[in-house]
Amino acid sequence: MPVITYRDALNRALREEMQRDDRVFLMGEEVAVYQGAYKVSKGLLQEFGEMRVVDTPITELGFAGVGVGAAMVGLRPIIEFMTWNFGVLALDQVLNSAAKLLYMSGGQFNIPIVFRGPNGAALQLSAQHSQAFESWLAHIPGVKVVTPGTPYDALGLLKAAIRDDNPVCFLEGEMLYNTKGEVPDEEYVIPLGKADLKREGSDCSIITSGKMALLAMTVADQLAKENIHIDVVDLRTVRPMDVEAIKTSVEKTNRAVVLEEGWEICGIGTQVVDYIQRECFDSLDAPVVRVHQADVPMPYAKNLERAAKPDAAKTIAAVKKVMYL
Amino acid sequence: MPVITYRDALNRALREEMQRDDRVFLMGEEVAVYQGAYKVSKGLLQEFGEMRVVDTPITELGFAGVGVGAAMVGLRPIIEFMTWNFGVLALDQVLNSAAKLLYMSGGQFNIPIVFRGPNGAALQLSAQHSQAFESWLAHIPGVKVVTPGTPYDALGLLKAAIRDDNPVCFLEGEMLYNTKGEVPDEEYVIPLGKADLKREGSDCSIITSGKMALLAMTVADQLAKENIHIDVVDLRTVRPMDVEAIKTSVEKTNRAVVLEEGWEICGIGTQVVDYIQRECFDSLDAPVVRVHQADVPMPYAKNLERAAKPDAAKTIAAVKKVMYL
Amino acid sequence: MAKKKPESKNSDNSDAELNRELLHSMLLQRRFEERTAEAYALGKIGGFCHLYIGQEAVSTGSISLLRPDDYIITTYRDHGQALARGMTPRAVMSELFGRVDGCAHGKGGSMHMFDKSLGFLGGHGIVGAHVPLGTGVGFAIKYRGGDQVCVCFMGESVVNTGAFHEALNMAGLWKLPVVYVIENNRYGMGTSLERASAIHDIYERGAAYNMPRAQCDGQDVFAVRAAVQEAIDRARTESTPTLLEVRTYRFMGHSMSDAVSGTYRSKAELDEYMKRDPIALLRMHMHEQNQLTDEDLQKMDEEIKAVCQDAWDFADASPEPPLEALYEDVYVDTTSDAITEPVAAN
Amino acid sequence: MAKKKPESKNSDNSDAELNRELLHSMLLQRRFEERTAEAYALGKIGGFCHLYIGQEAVSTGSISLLRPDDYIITTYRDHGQALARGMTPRAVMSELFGRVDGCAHGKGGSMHMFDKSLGFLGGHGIVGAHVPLGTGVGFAIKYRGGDQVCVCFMGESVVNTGAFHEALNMAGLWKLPVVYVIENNRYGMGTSLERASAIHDIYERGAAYNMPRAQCDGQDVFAVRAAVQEAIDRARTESTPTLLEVRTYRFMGHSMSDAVSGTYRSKAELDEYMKRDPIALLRMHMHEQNQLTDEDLQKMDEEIKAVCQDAWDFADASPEPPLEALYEDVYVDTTSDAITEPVAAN
Ligand SMILES: Cc1ncc(C[n+]2csc(CCOP(=O)(O)OP(=O)(O)O)c2C)c(N)n1
Ligand SMILES: Cc1ncc(C[n+]2csc(CCOP(=O)(O)OP(=O)(O)O)c2C)c(N)n1
Ligand SMILES: [Mg+2]
Ligand SMILES: [Mg+2]
Repeated sequence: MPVITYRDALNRALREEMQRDDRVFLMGEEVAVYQGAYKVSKGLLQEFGEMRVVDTPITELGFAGVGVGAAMVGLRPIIEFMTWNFGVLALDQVLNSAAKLLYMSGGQFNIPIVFRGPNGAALQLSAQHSQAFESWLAHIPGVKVVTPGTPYDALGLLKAAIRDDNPVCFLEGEMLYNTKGEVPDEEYVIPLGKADLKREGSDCSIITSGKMALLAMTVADQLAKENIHIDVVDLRTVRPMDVEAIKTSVEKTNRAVVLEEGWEICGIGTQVVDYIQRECFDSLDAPVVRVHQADVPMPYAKNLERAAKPDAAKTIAAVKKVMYL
Repeated sequence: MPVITYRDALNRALREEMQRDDRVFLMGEEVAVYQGAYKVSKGLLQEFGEMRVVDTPITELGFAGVGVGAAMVGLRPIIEFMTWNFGVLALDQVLNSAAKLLYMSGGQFNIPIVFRGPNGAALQLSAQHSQAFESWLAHIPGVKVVTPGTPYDALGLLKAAIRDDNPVCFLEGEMLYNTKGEVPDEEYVIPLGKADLKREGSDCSIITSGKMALLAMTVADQLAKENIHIDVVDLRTVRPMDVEAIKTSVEKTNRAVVLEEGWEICGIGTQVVDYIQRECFDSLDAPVVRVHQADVPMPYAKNLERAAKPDAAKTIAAVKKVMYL
Repeated sequence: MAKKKPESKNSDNSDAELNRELLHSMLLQRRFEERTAEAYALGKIGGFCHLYIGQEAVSTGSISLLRPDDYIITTYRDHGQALARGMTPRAVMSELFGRVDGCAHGKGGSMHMFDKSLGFLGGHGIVGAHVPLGTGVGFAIKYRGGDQVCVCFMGESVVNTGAFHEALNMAGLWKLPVVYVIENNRYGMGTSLERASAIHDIYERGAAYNMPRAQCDGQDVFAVRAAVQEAIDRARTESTPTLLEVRTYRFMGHSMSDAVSGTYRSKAELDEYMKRDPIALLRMHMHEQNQLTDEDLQKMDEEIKAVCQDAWDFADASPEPPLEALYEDVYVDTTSDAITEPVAAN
Repeated sequence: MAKKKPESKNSDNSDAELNRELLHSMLLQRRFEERTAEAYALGKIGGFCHLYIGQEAVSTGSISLLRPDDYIITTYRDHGQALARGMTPRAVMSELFGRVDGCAHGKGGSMHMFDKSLGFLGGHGIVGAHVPLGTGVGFAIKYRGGDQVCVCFMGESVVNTGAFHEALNMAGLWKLPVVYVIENNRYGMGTSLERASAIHDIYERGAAYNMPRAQCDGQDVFAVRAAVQEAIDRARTESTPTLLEVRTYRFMGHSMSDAVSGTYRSKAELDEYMKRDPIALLRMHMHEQNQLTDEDLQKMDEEIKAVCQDAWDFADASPEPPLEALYEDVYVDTTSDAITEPVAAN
């Protein structure tokens, strides 16, 4: 199978969906002339013109709302936040407009919109540019929240998100854009809400998603050498969450580590824990252990940043803890 | 002891703290001439003048930032959001300025600010005006999050919040302003981060906070008639959360219901569940059951709204479920 | 950015038939909301409820100029515009009563009236938030190459919000066919314009966005029509937005829980403004022009009152939404597989 | 809203001693950032790093007029202003290197320089967000009845953000002593002013907030000083804000990962603007006035280079922050009990 980058996978998804449906357009800061702050939209302006690939002023709240308005009357906007850190300025439009309009209007106005952009920390970007927003977004009924970890997932899930008739928040990993993976040339779409078992093993489950799935696979590979076999459940979509997949895995392994990029308190992992204790109470041999960012704003200094982030050592320690090793 | 309303308790806290420290001022929409949208600031303009009780234009993001800026150079602002539903527009200033400036500046700029206002649903205010924000706010390292349920707690906690040298998000209950309770005439301050055991019982714990504490007490009173005795742990502060109090209670009762006002997914209750399964794994006789708002935007129609909200019947059912009754 | 003088036939005030329609529209809103207040007092309506009484010339004047395929978007103070656009009193009253026959099947309530078939895009509760939405509607019109317009109504407090500013800059930059109608009723809740905005001729904010702008009398339905027509023409033919400040006044409190006068405005001020009741002004004009006899008026009023009574009765009889509805309309149930063929935008 | 003509002695360009100081300040920023670029390339600095090269007349011109008790707040493009305010090259470079001797002990990095003792309030990374903060500083000054001013620097893209609009309306309404300095370097990342703002003379946005406003040449340090002095006087003596548009240009890419020219601006355009290097202009002026010999200049430059080398060496030797620091500075450890006595604001 051809190997391409996560960036190119996203680019291909955008291109194919824009070719397929001319109600689809891309709007955001630097998406057109500059070809995207992270070059995800490379070539799209040239192919689709400036009405469908639209550079905006720095007005996240404004252009998110422009997207919702356009969606109300039949277009299918893709709104790029240069990063989700800036998307926080637009949360009112995600929460109070996109997510609620269908309900408030008694079913009249569905909002087929995708809000997308990089989420979470990159390298030494410091406190204001390093945040992971999945738990905030997943809290909102009315949106779906997607967190692809590999090029294959990125392509298939972005296409599904664009075709979905509901608002979808699509969280990419800034550190993932250059990562590579196998992606078939044929068209495919990955349904939202389905987890993917990225490694099979019967000793312990690691439930995770997004960029952290890569870490989980590394950890699984490392632990395999110690003869510890990990079931890596990559949720891929954190809302709706694939509870069946979590249940199946934990009932098999009886032990779970929940691995997430963001902060501890009310992080996305707490919801996974809640599902596990609720659905697998009797199967659990140990309390679930969570691995997450240190509960502090992200520091700039390299050593502190490293210490703040989830990593293989912390994840391995968590696995060993739940296995009482 | 004198009995006063929750509103008057808050008003007294504001007045006493403004008398005590003239760096403290109140700013927000309709706080001055109109005496507060919910009359919490009644009389303060008259007593303290328009420099200390400041009406703003409708600019939540702007005046929240004005508060943070004033706090950077030594004032102690109290920023009122008419409701936290509008505070969502100001989240960037709460998250990226108030919460992070101390860290980003290497300890130089602490931000002694209180963001306060009603949180959660009232009656038939519909989707955009009925939201509970505790889990979003509690996610943020660098802020404290306080949710008083009674006049006594409201007064003592608001004074503590104003005196705290860190940013504090103070979530009041719109439906609570008219509720009454005993409040001593003497001055007192309730330390942030300490739960209050509002009822004692050994059959089951209800862990809750804010407005829901009242519901939990009603439920406890009702169940007492059936000879079921509930330990009601009112967290009062959800960040930092009093894990010791949760642990003590659940180790006593071996069963827990977590009751919260807001939405299910990544709601504040998930964090409680995580603490319980982590700290009390071996004491638990049943999975923790959560009671929360239906996972939908709040509907307007009276019957639907009633069905959406947590109530006594749902809470009692949850208690019976964890007790296998 | 030049301001053209009004000249279109729509500012004409001599067309008896048209004037009857305008009067009817305004009177319907008035009578309907009088009943709304009554129903609210009886507890048949809950939550926040913001009456439009006193501002009817703005809704009627503006909306009377629109085509069926144009769009309207507005704030929580939306009953008047909904009725002016042709939503039935039954549908609006049932929504207020929280019943299944309401325009949003009881899920929206007073602040959230919607009717997709009429291009009525709501009823929005977060001050300022619908201005980007209206701007996005303008974007969609231009994207499709259509000649529709979107009229975006708002209170004067909205001009201080960030959302307004961000949206108007884009509308000015991209030349979108949107008419921004500021209903300047002088107060945002208890705060007068002068205490909230650094400038008081707020239509001048348009200059910051290179946007044509004007100010007009909002109690005179003809003045509203003249100003709005100009703006609509500019939007339809030149795809150019306009910022229009319509000077009006609300005769009631901010919402049902707010006293009509006292704290922030005096009884004397209110009385003064009430002398320019938009309905009375139109009625007087029609009398002068011999377009309306007292009997005509009485008949019209009675018919309207009957319609409002019918709306009340209908709403009262309409069932509450079924409990299953609680979980409906959170998501639409279309999976990616449902779309298999390319679709064209135009 | 009248614009006064510059007349203060600070627009005087004949004071040799002052001119040397200005030149020194600008040259220090230039040399320091040249080393910054070098260190970045070597991986000694990480994350986003935005150089100020080409804009030094703005920082130096403005900050040279401030009192020690005045305040400064700015964006992520903050090295120049930090140095101009007197932060030591050692403290700034150590911060860039993420070391414990940095002005934020390595926790902030390039975008977040802070020094409380200098009234230097940071270094903020969310575009627009620091404008309300600067406005709040103005509020605090007025609250205390002081005569300080706050200078709030920003890029020209900021004028399109909601935060800017909300803040400036309050500053205009409440008459706060803030000088808003727009460093209009013509691009926000890859987007030119003309593609982002509906108007191009952006100081005119001040009209929407009843705010005195002006435009000046940002490559000429004397022009900057003249315009800023006027604004400072107005803030200090009349507690009135000013919106000042300073026309400048950045000679480097937006950040270290952006090419200097190519995608969004041509090499030719860049070359044209680089002819007006603010340092060269001042140097030429001083030469003409016989205030600076080539030897003087060379000596100054060598001293500055030595200072920058020292900063580098110092930063390189400074330890990484201890790991315990990870959990410090999230909260200050003051409980409510710590305060027991009333405290006065003045
Ligand atoms: C962002 C936000 N802040 C505050 C409110 C509360 N609120 C509702 S209406 C209103 C006043 C709006 O005044 P204006 O725009 O003049 O409209 P009017 O009510 O006069 O029609 C306020 C403050 C809100 N709904 N949204
Ligand atoms: C709210 C927000 N949106 C987007 C960004 C990403 N971003 C960082 S700098 C920048 C351009 C700012 O341009 P300008 O204000 O002109 O300042 P300059 O960089 O030219 O100094 C952008 C878009 C951000 N930091 N914050
Ligand atoms: Mg108004
Ligand atoms: Mg710029």
